[in-house]
Amino acid sequence: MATHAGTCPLSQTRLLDDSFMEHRAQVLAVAAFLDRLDRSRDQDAGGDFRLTALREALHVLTESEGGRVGRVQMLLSDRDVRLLEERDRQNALGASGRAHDLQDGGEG
Amino acid sequence: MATHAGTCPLSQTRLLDDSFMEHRAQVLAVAAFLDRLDRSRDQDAGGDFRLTALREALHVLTESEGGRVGRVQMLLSDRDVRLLEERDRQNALGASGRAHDLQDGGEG
Amino acid sequence: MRYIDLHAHMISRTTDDYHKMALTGCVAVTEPAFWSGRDRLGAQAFADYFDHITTFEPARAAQYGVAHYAWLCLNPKEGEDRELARQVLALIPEFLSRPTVLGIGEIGLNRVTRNELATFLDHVELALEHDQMIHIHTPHLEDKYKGTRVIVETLAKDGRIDPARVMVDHAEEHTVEMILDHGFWTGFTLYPRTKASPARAVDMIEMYGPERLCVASACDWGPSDALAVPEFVLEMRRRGHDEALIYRVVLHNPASFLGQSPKFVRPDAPRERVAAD
Amino acid sequence: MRYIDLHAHMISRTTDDYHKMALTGCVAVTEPAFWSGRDRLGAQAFADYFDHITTFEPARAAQYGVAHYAWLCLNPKEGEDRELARQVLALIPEFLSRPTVLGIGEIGLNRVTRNELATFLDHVELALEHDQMIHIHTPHLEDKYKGTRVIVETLAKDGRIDPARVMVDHAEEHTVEMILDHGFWTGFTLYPRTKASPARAVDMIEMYGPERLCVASACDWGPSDALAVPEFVLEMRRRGHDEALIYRVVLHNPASFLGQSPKFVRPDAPRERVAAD
Repeated sequence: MATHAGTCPLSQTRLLDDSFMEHRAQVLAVAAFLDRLDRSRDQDAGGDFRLTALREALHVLTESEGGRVGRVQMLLSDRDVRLLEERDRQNALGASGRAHDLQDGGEG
Repeated sequence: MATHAGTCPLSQTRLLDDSFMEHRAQVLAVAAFLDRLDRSRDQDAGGDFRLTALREALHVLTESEGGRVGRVQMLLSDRDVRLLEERDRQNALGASGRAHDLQDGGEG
Repeated sequence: MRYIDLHAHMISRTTDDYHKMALTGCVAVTEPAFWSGRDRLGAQAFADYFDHITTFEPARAAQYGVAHYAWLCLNPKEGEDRELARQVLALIPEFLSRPTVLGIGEIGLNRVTRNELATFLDHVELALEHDQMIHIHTPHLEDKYKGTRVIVETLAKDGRIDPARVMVDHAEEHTVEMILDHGFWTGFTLYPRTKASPARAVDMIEMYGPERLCVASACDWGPSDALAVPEFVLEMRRRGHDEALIYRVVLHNPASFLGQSPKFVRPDAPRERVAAD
Repeated sequence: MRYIDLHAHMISRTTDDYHKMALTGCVAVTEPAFWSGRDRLGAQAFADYFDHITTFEPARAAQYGVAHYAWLCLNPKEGEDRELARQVLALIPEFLSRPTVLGIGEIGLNRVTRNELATFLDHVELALEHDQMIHIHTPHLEDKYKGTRVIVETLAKDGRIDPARVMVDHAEEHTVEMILDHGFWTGFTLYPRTKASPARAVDMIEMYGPERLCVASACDWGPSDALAVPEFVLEMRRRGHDEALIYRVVLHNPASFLGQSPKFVRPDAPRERVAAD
């Protein structure tokens, strides 16, 4: 199920020895962020596409199939490759509302 | 379902505006770590309790109930409160093999 | 914002760190005795350490207008060695009278063994005998939950202990409630990767309020940040909390706890204390 | 380890950063033209910017033994304004002959609009007319996938473009394959939070090999790290990769790409090049 199997020279145990603490802290940080959103006085982001994308991305982390980063990246991408007629804003936001309507339809 | 509801003064939208990018990057980092473990030449950590605990913790991130940090912390804890007769090693490792045998049995 | 860093292993830090701490508003640090990174060779090494953190460090800190205080003990990482513990416990009393020593600490548990608990209890007896405040280290990571429970339940059963004179440090989400519920002061250490982050410490203050809660850097020779308390202040401001609440957590609270020692000179004026309470 | 930082907005950084880059082994930086944080007031501001990064920056870098080169363009964030683009495109040619200018860049797309693509294509024409190399910015975050596809597919259709003279930068896991498959050079920018981390860049080198891959800091006025390339080197060593592979990615590869400009003085001796190939 691994993509590019065998391409990391370190053993799994060594990877855990070196990096488990760092990723443990990241998981706690994300858990705290989700709890914080729950505790927010203004529950105004129910339909926020960033939150939707984040929750979908967290599901990818529970999947056993390799290539998770690529799947998370695509969940956080606008997959509609058509040009915008006019610029709506200057900055990217980290996730796309458009992608969820089109799914992979824009890829053709 | 939120625990301590309403205790965060910022709105959800503001929390996303301020911190979405940071947590997006953490999710990508964890995804990359899982992929890296898959790609490792030595697949020697199948039964490693750290990896088991990490995978369980990632499931907590997909739960809708609040109090996720506390649950992740307990997954990453030795819940057997009995004293060790002798010290086995000096350093903590970030997760416990003992906890999984006992589940909450040690809490009484 | 003026602040107190209640837990900083300055022996492991450079003078530049004192400088930056002073620039960011630090008015006082307290340095609990802890592990050097490997086990010390014997009792004399502990005496030398106690001497260092009660002479050289206060002088180094004073150059930047930072007050420096110390807590003394044989630390939990070395507490397994009962014979060494007896020797070190015997030499602590002569240091307790030094002008910057606030109490016994950071005592506690590491891997939560029988010997560690015995050494911990010996230190508690010493503190009671000499009417000293206590600063407690709770174990790291997977050992934190059980170690905190053992410590809190053991002390709570002892009627001689005034929990208002005990700081239980390194609290996290799964231990903060049991510490507060028993009436102890509770510390969050803002230590990257293995303890609480500034964001998570703010979360816990939002959830439990500021009563008996303090934050500290726990900076030492490992990956840590001497400016973690100002980072916490910045995070509190980003999170929309008012200055009075921030002041309470980073200055008033630690000053109130530490001020129980007659040796501690409170950096907050009496008028400020009334306003913060 | 000597290295080249192929993408660094030094106009936004302090001289201390040049100093630290030199101490960590940096021998050359290349500075693509980019956005200042808000839109510039007009064409003259661009001329002033081009002058700055071809006079003041090379001189500042030289104080630390770091060679400084530049790429010129109207950046993608301002590419929506077609009239401004025409004015800026008209003044670029007079700067192309300056001794440290390597080509046109970082051109590309931002929100992936019709006007941005038109401005991008105008820059490509300018590069072809003047036989210049091209450095390409791919969009950030949710716009990266579609923007990279539009850029790569547009250029691949144009028979006049030699992909070996084009660097497509800011690649991530979901865009690296399509860039490599079309024969372009591919860059990973090690920029906290919004681009690739050192660890993820190492992952991609493990998966795709070092051929036509480079890394850079993309340090600018935002949260970024002028020492990101040495951080990458450290991560490569931790991951068990040998020095020859690291050398290849941080020095030989960028030198091979940049060395296609006669103005670029390769910091690697010919003998080293043979060894690395």
